[in-house]
Amino acid sequence: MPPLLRVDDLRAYYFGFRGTRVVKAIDGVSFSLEAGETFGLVGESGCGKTSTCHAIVRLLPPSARIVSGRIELEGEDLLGKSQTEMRQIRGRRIATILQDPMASLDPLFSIYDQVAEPAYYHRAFRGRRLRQRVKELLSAVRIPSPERRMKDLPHQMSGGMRQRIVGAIALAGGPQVIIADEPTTNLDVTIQLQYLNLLKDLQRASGVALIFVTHNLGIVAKMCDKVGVMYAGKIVEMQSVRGLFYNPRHPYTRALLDSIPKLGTKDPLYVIPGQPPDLSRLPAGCSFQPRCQSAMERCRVEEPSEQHLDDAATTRCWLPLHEATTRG
Amino acid sequence: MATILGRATEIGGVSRAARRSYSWVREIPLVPLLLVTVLVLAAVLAPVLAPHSHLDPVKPTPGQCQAKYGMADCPYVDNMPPFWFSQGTFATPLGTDYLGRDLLSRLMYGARISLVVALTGTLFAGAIGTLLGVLAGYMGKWWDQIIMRVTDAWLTLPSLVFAILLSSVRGPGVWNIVLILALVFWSRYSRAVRGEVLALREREFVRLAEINGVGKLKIIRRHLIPNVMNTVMVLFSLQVGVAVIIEASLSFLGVGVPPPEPSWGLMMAQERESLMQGKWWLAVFPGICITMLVLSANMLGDWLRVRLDPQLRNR
Amino acid sequence: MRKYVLLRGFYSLVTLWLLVTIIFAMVRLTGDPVAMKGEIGADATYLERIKHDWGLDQPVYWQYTGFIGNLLKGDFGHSFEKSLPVRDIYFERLPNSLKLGFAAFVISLALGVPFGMLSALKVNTWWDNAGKMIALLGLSMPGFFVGLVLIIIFGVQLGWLPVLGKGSSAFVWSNPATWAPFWFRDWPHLAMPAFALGWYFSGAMLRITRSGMLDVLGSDYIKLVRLKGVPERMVVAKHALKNSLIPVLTFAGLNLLIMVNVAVVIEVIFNWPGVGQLLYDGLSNRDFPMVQGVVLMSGLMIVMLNFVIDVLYGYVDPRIRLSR
Amino acid sequence: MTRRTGIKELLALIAALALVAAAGEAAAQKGGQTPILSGPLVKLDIKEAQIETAKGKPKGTFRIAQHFALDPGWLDPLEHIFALTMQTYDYLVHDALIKPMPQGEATYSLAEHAELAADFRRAAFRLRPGLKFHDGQPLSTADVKWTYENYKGAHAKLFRDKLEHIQIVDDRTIVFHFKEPFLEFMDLYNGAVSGIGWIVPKHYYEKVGRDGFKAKPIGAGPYKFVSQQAGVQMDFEAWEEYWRRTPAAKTIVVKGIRDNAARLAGLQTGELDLAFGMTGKVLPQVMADKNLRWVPNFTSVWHLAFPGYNEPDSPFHDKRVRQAVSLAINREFLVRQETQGVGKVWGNWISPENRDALKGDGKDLPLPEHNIAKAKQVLAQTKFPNGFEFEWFVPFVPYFDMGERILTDLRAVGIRGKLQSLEGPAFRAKMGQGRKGFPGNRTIVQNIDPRPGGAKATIGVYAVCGSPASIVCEPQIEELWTKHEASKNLDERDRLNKAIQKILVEEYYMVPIYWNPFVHAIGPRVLPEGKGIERYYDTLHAPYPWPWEVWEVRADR
Repeated sequence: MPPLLRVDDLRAYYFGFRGTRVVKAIDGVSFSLEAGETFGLVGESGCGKTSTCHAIVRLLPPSARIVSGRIELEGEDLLGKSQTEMRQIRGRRIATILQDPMASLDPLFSIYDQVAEPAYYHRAFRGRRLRQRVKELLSAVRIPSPERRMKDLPHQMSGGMRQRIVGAIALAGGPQVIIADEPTTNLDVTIQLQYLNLLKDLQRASGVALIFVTHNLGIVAKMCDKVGVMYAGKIVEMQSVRGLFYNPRHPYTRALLDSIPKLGTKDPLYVIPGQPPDLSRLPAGCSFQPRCQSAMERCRVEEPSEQHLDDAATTRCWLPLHEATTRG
Repeated sequence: MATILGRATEIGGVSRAARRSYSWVREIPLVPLLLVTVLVLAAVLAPVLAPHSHLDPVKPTPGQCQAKYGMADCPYVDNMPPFWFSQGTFATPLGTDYLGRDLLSRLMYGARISLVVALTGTLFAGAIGTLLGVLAGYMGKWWDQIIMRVTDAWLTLPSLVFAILLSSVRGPGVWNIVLILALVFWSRYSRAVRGEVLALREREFVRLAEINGVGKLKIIRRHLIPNVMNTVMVLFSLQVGVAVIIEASLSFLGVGVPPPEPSWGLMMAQERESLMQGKWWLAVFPGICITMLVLSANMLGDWLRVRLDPQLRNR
Repeated sequence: MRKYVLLRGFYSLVTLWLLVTIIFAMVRLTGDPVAMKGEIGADATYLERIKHDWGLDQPVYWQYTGFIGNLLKGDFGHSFEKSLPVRDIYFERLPNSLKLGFAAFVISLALGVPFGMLSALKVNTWWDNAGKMIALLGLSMPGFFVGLVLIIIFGVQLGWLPVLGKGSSAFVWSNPATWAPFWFRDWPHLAMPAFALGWYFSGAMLRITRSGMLDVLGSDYIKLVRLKGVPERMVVAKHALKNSLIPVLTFAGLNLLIMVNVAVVIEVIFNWPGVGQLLYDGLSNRDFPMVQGVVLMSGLMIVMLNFVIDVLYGYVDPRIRLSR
Repeated sequence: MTRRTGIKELLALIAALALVAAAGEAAAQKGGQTPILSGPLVKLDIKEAQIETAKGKPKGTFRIAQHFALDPGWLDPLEHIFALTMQTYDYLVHDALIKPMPQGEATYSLAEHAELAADFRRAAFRLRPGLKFHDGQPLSTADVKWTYENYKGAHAKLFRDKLEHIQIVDDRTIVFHFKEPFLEFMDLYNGAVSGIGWIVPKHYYEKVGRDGFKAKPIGAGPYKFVSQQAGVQMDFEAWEEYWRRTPAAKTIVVKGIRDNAARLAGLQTGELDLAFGMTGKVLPQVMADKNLRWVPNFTSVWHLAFPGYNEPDSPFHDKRVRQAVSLAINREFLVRQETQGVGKVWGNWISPENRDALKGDGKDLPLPEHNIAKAKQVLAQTKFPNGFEFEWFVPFVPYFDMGERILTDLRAVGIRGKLQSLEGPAFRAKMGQGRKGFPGNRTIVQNIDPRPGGAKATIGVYAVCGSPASIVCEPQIEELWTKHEASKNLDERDRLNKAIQKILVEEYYMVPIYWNPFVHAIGPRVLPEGKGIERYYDTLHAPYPWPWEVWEVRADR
């Protein structure tokens, strides 16, 4: 039985400036996802999280190309599919929630139109049934008096409501996987929590798998089963949430954890030194090495390979290996 | 939002620093740059390069007089065709006009007028408009109300009509057209700049300067004007083309540059009849010159717009 | 919202008043129309009489208040040059201008919008470059150049199209029988001026469609529509088109007004009896009431359109209300 | 040259206007007309109208291109302007008591008989029987009276001031009584000069008012007004009941097209049948086109004037500078280029069509010379041995090309300036103010004036200190002019007049260039085909081919 979704050594590059510049936005990403599972994807802005999301549904901008790798949904190869076939997968089997609730609804169409679309195209719902379905979905995301509100236009709703509608749209096609790309970044903190709870509830009810992209480790702790930490287009560390917080393996993960403000201490906040890397001019060796406090000679020359550690954790760092050899 | 490139980086996540480090020189569109260079060189070096006077007829050879008029001697030979016609000569490569003046030389001197008029006119318009826009946006209140209402009224006046009107106040002349262009086009800058300043006013560095008691004039000079320059430059590059066309149209309608000074629009107007006689080159070459200049200005403007300010693409 | 509408309405009135005042002052700087009406050698009493007839013997402030007063009554005054009420002449010309304007408008849309969309959908391809080139060429060729070349090719050389005026069909306000046929006759007369005028504006339309379309296509909501698995043609035809047409239409509305009211050069070249030529005649004859009337009418239309746009936008997007 | 033959008739008219002390000659009036006035009369030379019997139905559409925007005001004789253009429209819709016709500068039209008392204090007319306006109402002496009393156009003040009262004898007979001798009455009352003789229907004008009349005029002329688009087009339809003859063309359409190239294009595409002012660059095209015919239609003489020359700071103050200007102009070549050799180099600035003008072909005044070497030599003696820069060269509108040609000729001797291409009205306005219209005293004007009323009228406008349009103001001329005005002796007047003309040319106050052909181009639809169109140009002193009712065109298909 293959995993629900498997991404294997995915590479996608942007070819900017008439092909003279290559930006390696995704550079060998692998992970897998089981039904009902929540996979968190964490990293700084611009590390390739969003590109990964778009690559999975094959909706990268025209200047980007998937160079190599595999994406499998229940064993089917998505990269081999035509755009028409992909369309049957988007919204129907893999749904997506975007960052900005204010911007992700078409301002000129009613809520009803927009929520109904996936059900219309993928589930062939029509007429009264479609209406019923939309009403159910809106109730599911806790929109009060859905019958009345679904005639409204997006600008008549608040931010939190809109994001819940986006959630309803994601559910409308009855997907197996929902990719949520920083769904709460633009929401107030109180509404964030409500929304996360809602997502959790919905996931529990429908058994859908969730890819949760965020830069907020707090949310990761609340939402996810498994976490991948991305840096410069690569997943530098992947393990369970518990493992990540208690036993981070990659110096970058550690740095991220250190930079979370902690209650009760007066220590100055930890800041990762240096700048996020320029993806078109990555340093030799490990991409993180210029900012890494434990960088060694080897890091500057050789790019770390994926290290499979115990408890199913993986990392791309020479450090565990080095520790093992020095200790041993 | 975003150019194609912008969208790519947004999703793919190229850092700002990375974007800035690209060599922008390589991205300048070559063709328009080349065209503009040629025209500018022709204009600047006209006295050196032009084969003949742009105001006096080319002295004909007796043979030409005999062939054209059956006269032994004549002051000039009009309407010589370009060199590729059988009667054409290389002495006047593009032929001569109705007064026997060399077309090529007149085109080169015409480039001077078009460029000088369009550039200085647009420059003055930009200066006035920017200043008023900054004042309106930053000083607010009555300044804003008065300046913006006048700007609105000004924008309602169609530019060419306004220009014709002004030209009948001022009479013909190169510098009068510069003045006219400045008076007509400042309003486009003040509108855009004001919007920009409204946003800038709320930014931290301006707030900070205000809190620290920096004078208003200094804030305008040090913080606001430098920050609206992108917008102004983009508008400038796009307005230059319009200015060239307005100058040509005014000259075409006979209220622009006074003859015998050669302006492209005027040359076209003067040779309208020749066009009907099949001497197309007399009107078509100046037309092509205008088109080339405006086209290059527009292309450079487009490029600059993408580079400097994606927000302005709709203007 | 009501306060906003009232404020915008007030601003529009102020703009109009300023426009009227600017134009009133400006035409009076252009010269003495009386001297222009009188022939060389006309005697002084004759000139005095004309001056009195035209009310120019009164002090300027009195002329101004009279002018404003008459405007409020809907009276634009008497044309100096054409000896008839400005209003009558203007409305006699208006249908011609509307005909030319609409035709040019349709051409500008027919050229600009599809090519603009194509150009945006096939960004950075051959289509895109061709589209951009058409747009830039349209913007870069002065109308009189295009007009002359058209006349030469289709009028004089090929002899396919008439080059003068609008043809024999006329729109007569007092005769409803002429109302409908006017729009459907004499299209050959219309072809060249409409094309010359339309091409210039099609450049602008193409640009605005392309950038509007690009903005929309790059927006999150289109991304979401695609992520829903909606077929691509529906993405374009339903969501992208509708959204990108809003700026296109507001801009097109303005263009239409410009084409109707101030197509001066094209109307002069093709001898089209429209409002633009009226304005040009008025300017060259220092026909104050005529210039004032025509500019005011075009200003009125533009201000009204802007007012409607402002109000609609303000209704759709509350943020605009604050920023303008 | 059909136009030339008429000059003799003109001379006859002068003679007619002379006082003839012939007390008993009133009875000698021909045609069995019973006299209206008692006492001695002036012998008037007014030609009989030529009434043509019906020549069948009017047919065809005749399309005329006016070379500037049309003014509905032209349709109202009561507001007649000082320009010949207006008669074009008078001749269509209206009719005058007497007016210029091919038969003579004064020809009976609505009137069949006129008398002028020898003391010039009474004038009488008898109208033709059975006259009507287009609406069928009769045209009576009441309309003549009303027109006179309500006339506001050119010379209106003069007519009003001189008038004592108007006596309506009966429906067809009217007598004007003047307070003092009104010598020019018959000249000015002629339809050529003012609008007062063109009769307006009282009943209709009073009903529709000034605006209404301009919007839709009614008259007694050969063509009924149909419709107009102000400034652009006027449509007229033949009025078959016109007393003189049935108009030949069924419809006349007049369009205002100011662009030469557009008029030519219109002729070539068959959208026009007659276009005015086709010299310059379009002329070779007109001549080369087998479908088109052209008529030279000589009008007046191009000349240069130097407004402000008499101020000492003007470069043209020095006679030698003006002489150099004249010497620098290559008139032969200019005529060749501008008019394809049709124009005539001429030595006087006043049109030879004027009965009292000196001939500029070498007879009375020498042909002007072109001599650059001499021009430079003359200039070398002045303050500007190497030439100078003046300010504006202002050509008559729209002869800008010609202006630039002359300007280029002047450059050859180092006299440089810029061309000011004004609009027609602006040019008129400047000229109307004389030298005050050209501040700075550094301007050359290139002018032409086809003015009726003889050389003295032209001199009286430009070369007399008192005229508002005065450009030349010289004590020497002023003295002669005062004598001229005071003189009652025709010979003396003629001598003084010619002396002034001589001074103006010899002192280079006016620099004549050439006698201008105001070429009309005619399309293929105008009959007769081929040769013979000159017959439309028989009316004297007319830049336009009046009357219109004789123009025949092919029937519309």
